[in-house]
Amino acid sequence: MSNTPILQVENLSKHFDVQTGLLRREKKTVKAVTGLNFDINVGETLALVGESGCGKTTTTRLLLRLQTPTAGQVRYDGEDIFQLKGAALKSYRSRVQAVFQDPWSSINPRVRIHDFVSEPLIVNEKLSSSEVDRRVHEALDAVGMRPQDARKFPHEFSGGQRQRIAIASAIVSRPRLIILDEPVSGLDVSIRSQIINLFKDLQAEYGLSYILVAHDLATTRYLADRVAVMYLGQIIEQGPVDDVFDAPAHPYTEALLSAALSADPTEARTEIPMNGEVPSPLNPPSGCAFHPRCHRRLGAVCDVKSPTLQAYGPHHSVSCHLHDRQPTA
Amino acid sequence: MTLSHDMNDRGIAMHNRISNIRHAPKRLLATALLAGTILAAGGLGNAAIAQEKVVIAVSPLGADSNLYWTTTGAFIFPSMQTLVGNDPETGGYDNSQLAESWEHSDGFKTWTFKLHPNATFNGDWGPVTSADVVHSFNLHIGEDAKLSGISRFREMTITAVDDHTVRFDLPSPDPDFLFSHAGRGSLVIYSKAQFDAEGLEGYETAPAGSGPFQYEGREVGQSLTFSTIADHWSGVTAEFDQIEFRWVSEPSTRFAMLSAGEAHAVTLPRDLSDDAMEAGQTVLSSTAGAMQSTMLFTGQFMNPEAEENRDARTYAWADVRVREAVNRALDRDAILEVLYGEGVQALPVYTMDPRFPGYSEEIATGFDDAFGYDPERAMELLADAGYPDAFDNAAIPLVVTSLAGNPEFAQMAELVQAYLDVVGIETEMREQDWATGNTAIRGFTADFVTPMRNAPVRPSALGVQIFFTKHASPHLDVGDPELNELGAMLIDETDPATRDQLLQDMFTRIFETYAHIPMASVPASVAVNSELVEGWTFPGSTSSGLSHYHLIDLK
Amino acid sequence: MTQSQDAPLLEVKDLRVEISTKAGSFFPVNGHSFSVRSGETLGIVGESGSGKSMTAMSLVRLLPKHAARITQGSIKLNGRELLSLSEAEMRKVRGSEIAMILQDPQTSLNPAFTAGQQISEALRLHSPGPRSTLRARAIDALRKVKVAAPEHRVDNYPSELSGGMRQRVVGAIAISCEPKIIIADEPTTSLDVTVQAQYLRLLSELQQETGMGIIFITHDFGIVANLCHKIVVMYFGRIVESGTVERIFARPAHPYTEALIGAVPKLRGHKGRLRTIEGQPPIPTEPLSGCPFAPRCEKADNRCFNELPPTVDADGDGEHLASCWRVLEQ
Amino acid sequence: MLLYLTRRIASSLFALLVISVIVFLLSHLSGSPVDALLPDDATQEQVDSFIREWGLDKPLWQQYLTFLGNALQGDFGTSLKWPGEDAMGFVLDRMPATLKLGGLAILISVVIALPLGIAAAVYKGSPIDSLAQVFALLGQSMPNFWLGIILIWVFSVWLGWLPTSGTGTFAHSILPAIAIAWFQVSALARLTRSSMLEVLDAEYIKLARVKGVSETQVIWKHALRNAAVVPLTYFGILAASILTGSVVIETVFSWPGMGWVAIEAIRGRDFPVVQAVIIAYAVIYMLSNLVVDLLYVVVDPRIRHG
Amino acid sequence: MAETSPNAPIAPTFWSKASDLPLIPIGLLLIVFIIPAFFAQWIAPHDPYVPNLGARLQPPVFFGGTWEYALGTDRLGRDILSRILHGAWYVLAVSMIGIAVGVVVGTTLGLVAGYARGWFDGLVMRLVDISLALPAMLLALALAAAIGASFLSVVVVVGFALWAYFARQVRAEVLLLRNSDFVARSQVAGASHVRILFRHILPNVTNTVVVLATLQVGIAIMLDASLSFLGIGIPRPTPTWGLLVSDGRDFIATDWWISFFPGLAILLTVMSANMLGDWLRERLDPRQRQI
Repeated sequence: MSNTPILQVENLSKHFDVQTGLLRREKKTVKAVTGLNFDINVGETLALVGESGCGKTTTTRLLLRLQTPTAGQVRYDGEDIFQLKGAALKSYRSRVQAVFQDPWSSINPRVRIHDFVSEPLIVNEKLSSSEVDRRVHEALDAVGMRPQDARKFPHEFSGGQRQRIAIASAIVSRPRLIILDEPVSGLDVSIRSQIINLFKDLQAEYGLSYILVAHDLATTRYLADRVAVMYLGQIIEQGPVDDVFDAPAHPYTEALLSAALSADPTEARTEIPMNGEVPSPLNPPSGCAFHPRCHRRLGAVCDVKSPTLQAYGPHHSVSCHLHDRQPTA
Repeated sequence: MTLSHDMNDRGIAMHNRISNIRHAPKRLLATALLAGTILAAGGLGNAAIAQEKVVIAVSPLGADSNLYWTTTGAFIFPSMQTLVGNDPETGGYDNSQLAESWEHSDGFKTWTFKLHPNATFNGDWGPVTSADVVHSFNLHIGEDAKLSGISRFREMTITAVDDHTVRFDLPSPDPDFLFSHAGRGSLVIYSKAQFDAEGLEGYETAPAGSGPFQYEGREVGQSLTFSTIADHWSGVTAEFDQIEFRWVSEPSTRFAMLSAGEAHAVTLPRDLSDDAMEAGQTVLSSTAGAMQSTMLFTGQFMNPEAEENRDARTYAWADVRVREAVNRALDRDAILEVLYGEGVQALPVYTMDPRFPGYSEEIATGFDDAFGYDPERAMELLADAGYPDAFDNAAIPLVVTSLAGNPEFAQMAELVQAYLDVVGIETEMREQDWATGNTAIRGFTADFVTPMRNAPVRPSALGVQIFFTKHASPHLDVGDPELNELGAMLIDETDPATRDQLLQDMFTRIFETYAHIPMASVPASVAVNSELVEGWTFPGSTSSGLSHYHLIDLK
Repeated sequence: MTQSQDAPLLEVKDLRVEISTKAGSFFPVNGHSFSVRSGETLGIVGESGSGKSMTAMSLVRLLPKHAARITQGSIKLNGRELLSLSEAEMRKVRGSEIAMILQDPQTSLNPAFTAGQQISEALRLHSPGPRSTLRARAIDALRKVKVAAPEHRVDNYPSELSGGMRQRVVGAIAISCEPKIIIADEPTTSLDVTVQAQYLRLLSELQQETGMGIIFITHDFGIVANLCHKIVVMYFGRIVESGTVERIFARPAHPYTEALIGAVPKLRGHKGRLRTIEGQPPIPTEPLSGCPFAPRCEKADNRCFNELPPTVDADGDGEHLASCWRVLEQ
Repeated sequence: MLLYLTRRIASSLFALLVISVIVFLLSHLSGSPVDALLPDDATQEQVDSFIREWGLDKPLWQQYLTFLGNALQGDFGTSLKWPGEDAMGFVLDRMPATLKLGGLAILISVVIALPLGIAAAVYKGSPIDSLAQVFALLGQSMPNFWLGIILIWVFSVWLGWLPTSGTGTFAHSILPAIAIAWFQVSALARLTRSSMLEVLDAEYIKLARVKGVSETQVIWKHALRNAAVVPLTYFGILAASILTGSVVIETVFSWPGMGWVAIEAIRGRDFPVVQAVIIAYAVIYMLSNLVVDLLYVVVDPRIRHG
Repeated sequence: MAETSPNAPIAPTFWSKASDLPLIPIGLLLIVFIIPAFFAQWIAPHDPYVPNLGARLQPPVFFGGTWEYALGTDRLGRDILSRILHGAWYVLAVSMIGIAVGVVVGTTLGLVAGYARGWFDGLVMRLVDISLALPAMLLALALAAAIGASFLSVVVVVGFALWAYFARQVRAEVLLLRNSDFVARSQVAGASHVRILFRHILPNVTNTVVVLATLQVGIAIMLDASLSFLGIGIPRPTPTWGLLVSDGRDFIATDWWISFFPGLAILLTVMSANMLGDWLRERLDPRQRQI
């Protein structure tokens, strides 16, 4: 694992204006994500975990430049991606790719596999058609599909095969970073393990970096090197996956892990009960956003003051008043 | 003249001012409640009709008003009267209406009418006097008048000589003046007393007339009802209590009404008349020819120097050989049999009629020789003229006016096209409504062959001027200097024999130059329910063909 | 885990469902036998298309009309044969004796009616009462599934509720008539882990209170391991292995079960390469001889391809059955 | 909700404005009213004064503004064909007849189409379904004037049950309403069927059955409530179709409603009435769509609370 | 977990496809519509335009007529069968061109409106409202009165009457599609708006458009017939079916065959087109619900 970041996210925020009320007169702001800071290094996998509505998806859409941020920057090779134009943008587009959750909806049913897989090449690079063919075959081969599959249409494949095809399209332009948005949660157990293995193999072979968005913690543990736990649009804990999973610092991470069911009947499980549900991002709680559900609530400080992300261990940071006075190691 | 109105004349005018408007919002609200209201509106109606009410279904007419002068003059209410009447048997003028007698000066410029002394208005509006005639005359030349033939009225003056005598002074001789009192666009006599008491609103609500029927009311767009007057001043009385006119535009619906016994009499296209007869109904024809039918070449095509429509010289029919070929190519007997069936008569020259001056026996007997079906002759003529190569505009547009609701016009055009096709004359159908056609004619850009009706049959002198010279209608003339010259002489000529000769000369000129495509003289016909109606004598002297309703003879 | 020892609440024997399509007919449920006791949770595990849901629907006799029908077998609830009941009688069973929780809380509530209306509808059908009582009982049911402020929620439309809340409402509908058996068809798939955990805990608590039997249909081994007492593993319309959770996780007898368990990522322990199962399940309408898993089985031999394996007692005590030639050999 | 309504009304008004431009321009594309309304032997003075009177000599945009200004006050001028009649008043006067016919047609459509569509969906693939489909297809493939004439012959002439044409009693409206409704029945039945099929596949229908709800209740309570949304969407189009249908059918049955006015006015080049009638049609359409929008809210709580 | 995805039709084998073909409507369409449209001049027994006044109003064979005029003759003695056969071409042309106008205009506007949203979307939807609010029949009347009835005016009216349906439907689909994962994926890949619209979204609405177009055949033919009824259809002597039915309507009670057989031709064609449309709809897009 190299320490050169390929993507640096600085203070990234995205807020949406929503009109509510009887006459839609009241304007409210949904803070989808606020003040995100993280890096992704070459060959590394960073996982974003959290419940639905925590801002994972918005983050990926920002990184993919499908949306523009309210504030903050995303630097790719030192340049803010939201300022990229022309050739530089094309370069970013072909170097950063994505794989989505639903293998049924992420492939255009009307397009042949060849055309689907080759699209990132066609729109970003000027290659001869034979070169494109070669690259498509190479990519299909890498994901375990046959070259003759390129002539077929998506409906001729099963879900697992479609996900392989989606991955082929993501790697065809030889990207450096792939954003994996719940890439296995729509797959059957036996297929899921194949795809997880495939991701690991591709990473090893091409030195890819991944940003993984997942709600399945076990999958995250298998794929990720580092993990960022998000709650209501903010990162509340970040660190190496084993550290975080073995010794979660934030009560939310703790509760999240305790809720996950292990596929081992012998393993003892102590579930930490969380009160209620995730609050609406329209009306986020004051102070620490997690305080109404927190089982380790300290008192008034949690209700009033929002904690900041601070170092907790080596490469491990957390945003919680519990650890306010702890010295940085 | 009247391209528009003649084409559109199959029915009767109507109008309603009854206070529907006031109730509209309330009714709107009520109907918005839809279903409930509708269901509450009434049980199943009784389809059978009361015996004492005669129902006549005809197609709707152009303008629709109780104020006759604001319409084009196609329908005179049976409650209203004019000065002069028509004899039901012959169609000739008689004194069955308000004038007991009339006379004219030698030069046909002064006409004096004596009213029936006992004539009275219905509904207690008093006797009919010359004051009523003057009053009505003034209404007829008013700003809102849209009557056909209005310009003739506007040029004359009227004087009430005494209570029962009126005199008209005309700027130019008019031997056919009676037509203005017993034909299209006649002077209809309204009650001055009613006007003085109620104003126009009185007319709009219930115009008092002097006819054998009294205005009862109307449903706009649907019907118009009159009741019979038991002791009419003229002594005529219908044998039924009421008469209702129903406006029904679909012929098949009218046929259905007749068959279902909902209507005593309906007007039908020719083919449906046949069907009605087959189904056991009776078809009654007018006693005299009610309508002349033709196809006219438009444009001032007979004058190569014409300034008005320079394009006319390039029309194929500017060549007399083409015109003759067109006429020769048509098998009139076959066409007329299809279009009009029985009772139809050959028409050598459109607007020429045995009832009126100018009729030429010579032309009539020579018609077959000159216009008889002879496709070989037609083709020779065309070859001689170098048709079609020698013509820039070889194709002849044939106008069809389905929109105006003249079913036989479409067929006429289709048949003519088929016959012309046989001899090699190119045609194209042009679906064009009469207003568009009229605009073209008025603008001297008319470039088509159009079907035309003359109904009721006008006096020849009037008709020939309207359709062939520039004097009565400056647009529809054929552009022939000779015809225009003859027409100019006719205007001032008062000697009957000379007039007759001038007219004969004009008809001969039209005939010899093949200036149009004459078709037929046709009686008006009406289908009656044979179980309800015994007979009905009417002369076919009005635009709609129907009149003399008091003569309907029920079973 | 409480496990009652009396006679089975629900006993299914040799159940077979046939589906007819234009391409041919096949058996998505093929010779199923299993039983559920009161207070017991049976997990039915399998991948997509293995026939799990079809099994669930056949238990309440709500198979798609025309296309599918039960051709043989027996379903006994408390000793009463369900397959011989009339449709009207069966309707009384549904909801009151056997309830169901469906997969997707987004779509399994009728958007046109409030939560309360949908709960009280079930109540009214099986134990009618005046409107006010029904409402009170609906609120009760919501309280039982731990919905906060049930007296407000009862008047909410599904669109006004969160996913977890909706699934609780579905749960409330299911338990409102105090059924003996609840069939839960992947009820937590679309829920967040935390919500899922709460929901499963709720189900366990309700089970302990009422002693109902639960049939839990899932593909998630985490749920099976934590919630179920017994498991039935399905592959291609057949039960390939059944037994207690402990035994199956400890010593899977069928290669398919073994591979499946190996393919699941774990939360603890070694993070090596996951096991995979290569290939695809067979096409249902195509003729097949031998073990349906044979083409994907690492241990298959000639006999596996040619002869359908019998169901054998893997541990010799009748508590662990598997359908595999290799088990027979051992 | 209120905002939603305001916006709907605003956009309808905009639509009406555009329609008014179209209507105005169309009238001025065609032959001059001079030729339609003045006698053929009218003098030039008459023609000139007519042109002045009707403002035909002014530039087009000025004519339009005058037209719009008057139209906003409900003044579309005086009818040319029905002398003395206020154009809009005349049209409004005919409106109840059309609404009555349209209302009955809608009622017939709904009363026949809904059960038919539901039956076809519930018994999909059965003879009932086939029958409903054939019935629906028949309706969609028969020109309505043809159907109208056939109805007249069968029910009025041969059977003698109902009057052939005209207005008066409720009986008069039955045949024309059926002739208009027939096409709608088929369209609505097909729509109901497909929407019902979709709803019947939904999970909540499954859940209702699992609850032990009887099939009748499942269909009429659970399914229909949701399936009704789609046919409701169609109501706007239904209104438009019924208006369009009434143009032809009113002619066949001599029903003096707006359709009849429209045809007579266009044939007679009665521009004020033509303009009034088209605007009136458009307003009815917009209003019916607004009503549909409101009905939505009643049927679908998602919108009420969304 | 989705056991089967709605987007995933089971790949049909050749035979299941072939046996599924709706042979009856296709056959009917061919016999009544397509073959006559292209080959009328060879298969029609008589000239459709030339009157034969000696053979007026002949009844059809089996109803007292002869095989010479199998479906009877009209008032001018023209062979009904030949007129129907020749009319097919015009009906085909009007419905196809009219629908093509509707498809091109409607699809383009719907596509751009749904994708671009914003003011353009608002404008297009208002235009749709306007188009639906103006009864096509009235517009046709006004148009015919204004510029005369012609083949062109009929096509314009048919196109005008239909485009809004396409625009509405296409827009609705595009709204869904533009948020789909595969569009997001193309955006990630860097595809331009034009490429996304035409390579990705357009192919996915073609099913809808095709199905809708098939179902609109009926509406187009009906409209043509109604226009002929009002006398503003394609001008004579062109024997469009609408004109034939319209011309024969007076004789339904007596010489019924004049309008019955053209009516039957319309009925069979529209019915077949609708059946084909239904089949396509079930085949191509089970979710689509359109009239």
